[in-house]
Amino acid sequence: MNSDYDKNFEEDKPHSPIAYGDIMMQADKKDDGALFLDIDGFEGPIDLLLKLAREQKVDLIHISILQLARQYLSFVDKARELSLDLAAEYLVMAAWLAYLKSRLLLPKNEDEEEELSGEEMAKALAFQLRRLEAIQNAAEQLFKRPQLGVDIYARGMAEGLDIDIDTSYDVDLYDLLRMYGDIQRRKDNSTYELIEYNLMSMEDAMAMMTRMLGKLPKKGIFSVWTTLTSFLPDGNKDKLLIKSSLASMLTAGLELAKQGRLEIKQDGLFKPIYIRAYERNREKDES
Amino acid sequence: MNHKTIEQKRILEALLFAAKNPMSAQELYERIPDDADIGLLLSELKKDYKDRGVNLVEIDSKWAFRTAEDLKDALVLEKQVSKKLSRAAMEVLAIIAYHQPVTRADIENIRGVATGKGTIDVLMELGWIKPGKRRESPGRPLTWITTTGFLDHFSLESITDLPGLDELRASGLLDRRPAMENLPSTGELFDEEGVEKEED
Amino acid sequence: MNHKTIEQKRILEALLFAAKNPMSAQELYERIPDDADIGLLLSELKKDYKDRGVNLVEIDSKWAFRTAEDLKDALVLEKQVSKKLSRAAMEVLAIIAYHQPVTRADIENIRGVATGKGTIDVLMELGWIKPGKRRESPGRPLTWITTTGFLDHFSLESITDLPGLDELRASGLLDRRPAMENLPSTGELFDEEGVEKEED
Repeated sequence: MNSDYDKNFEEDKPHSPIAYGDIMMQADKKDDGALFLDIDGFEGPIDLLLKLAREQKVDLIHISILQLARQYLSFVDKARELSLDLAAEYLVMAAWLAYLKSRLLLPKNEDEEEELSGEEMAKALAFQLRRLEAIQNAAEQLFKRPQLGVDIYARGMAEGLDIDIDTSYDVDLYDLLRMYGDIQRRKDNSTYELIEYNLMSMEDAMAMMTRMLGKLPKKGIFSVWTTLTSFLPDGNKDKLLIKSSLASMLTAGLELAKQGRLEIKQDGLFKPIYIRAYERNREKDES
Repeated sequence: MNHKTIEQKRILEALLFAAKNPMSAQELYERIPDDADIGLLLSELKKDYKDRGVNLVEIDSKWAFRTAEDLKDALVLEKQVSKKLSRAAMEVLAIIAYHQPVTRADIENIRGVATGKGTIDVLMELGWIKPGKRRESPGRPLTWITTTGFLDHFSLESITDLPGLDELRASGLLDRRPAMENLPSTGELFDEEGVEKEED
Repeated sequence: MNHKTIEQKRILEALLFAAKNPMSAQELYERIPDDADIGLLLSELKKDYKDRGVNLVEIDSKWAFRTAEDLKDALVLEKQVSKKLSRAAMEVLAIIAYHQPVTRADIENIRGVATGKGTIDVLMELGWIKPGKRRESPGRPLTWITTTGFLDHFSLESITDLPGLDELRASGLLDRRPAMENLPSTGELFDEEGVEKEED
């Protein structure tokens, strides 16, 4: 049933010259010192167990797990005798099978109800073996099927299907007019003349404030406190000019304060700003 | 069959001949004008080619022309020599095909041995498997499933055509759970972290 | 046609289908057993496929299947992709539309930047502009004008349907908006009332 499968695998691994059956036969010959055992030929302990089970030549449903455990343990013993390095997983399996063997042979201990019985463990192992065997058989069946490029062929010179991409441009009249508008605007802007606004420059504000500060009534080195807005030019109706005057006056005031020529105070946000002149030269003279 | 239908069938035939890969009805529909009854045309075409050296086959709901299966021994053609798969790779492929979707841990439970890094890679490279959805279980492990390329390679119309699938299912052997909690399995006892890492 | 001949024809068909290159009668003969009359089989096969979507054709004394010549267009899938025209191309188009006939130098004068050759090419390819007469000025430069394709695309009866500058201005497309005039009113900028009060 599995001979084809084994043969296939043997071909896969040309470096392992001895099939499993041969290994067992030679391993049985204790006097054969030239024996070498290729453990790499197995896909793990379950696979090795499956090979051993097949030696029993019975349907896996009726396999004797006890006998199988004995076979495996003797296999591992022989491997040890031959000083073969067995991977840890093979040794773990050996330990587990030794334990299973004792569970199967010893009378059932009624106290250990929590644990699986030896029979249950054996059943689980048998299932594992049957499942692995099933999948190995399935793999064999699968690769027996006609394969593309080996048994069945696709067209050798397929022309292939082309995709012709037809690009259409998503542009409408609005886009076109908008764009023309942009060009015209840009062109106009290139010869654009600045409109002259009636604004108060910083220089004007500075001159005006300096002049007005000198006229304020004084007490010692300080003048009286005066609101910023009172510095604004009188009778002005041009809102833009008022705004720019206020801004320029404040900036001028800050500049003069920095120069130490006046002091500024404000009692809170949006409260009136007060300014008074401060004459440092007089202070110096007086002291 | 009227003239128009004959023309549509000719186009369908040419499309399937020219295509590099199997084509779905939807893909064909996009390339055939208007009112064509693709289903009917395909079955007509399949019938036309039934006894010829080339057959129209359905793979995973896609259609392609392939040489007739019974001529495999008569065709003296250059075989596509692909790297012979290792036994491990064949087993892993079979597990993925029959048990899909499966996680790497499932595969290791069934084989009772850790799966080398190269095995999954080789199958991916062949275009036979691909990652499926993550499983909604602790760690949300990645699952693996087979591809249309896999079905095409093994001349399977769908995954339900896998040889012996029904028997395996009936015998309960498609149960991918660990056979027994305390049965030693490499995945659980050794290097689990390393194995997990490879999965990512 | 007896059973044997039919089988030979099937093999021939499969061989020609799967072959990577066109095959000569000799090559086919080497791959088909016995006493096959390759010449007869080929002419039979050619006849079988005469009216189909795929034909058996002889090229340079070699044989191959080819999709039928008359279906060439049907095998190409046309896909519409919609793209935005570049800003430069739009500007150039607008200038040509409004100022035609215009030379390239005119266009550059109006745009104030050099116009890449590609821009004009794109518009030519779209069939929206074409060369007009050469201008009778030094160097006799080529002028550009719009086409009926342009009118079609923009649904214009004639070029005179384009809105004039006044109309553009009236519709807001030529708005001149110097920055200062658009400042928010004082009230919004800062507390005007506060200022007013202080003023009082």
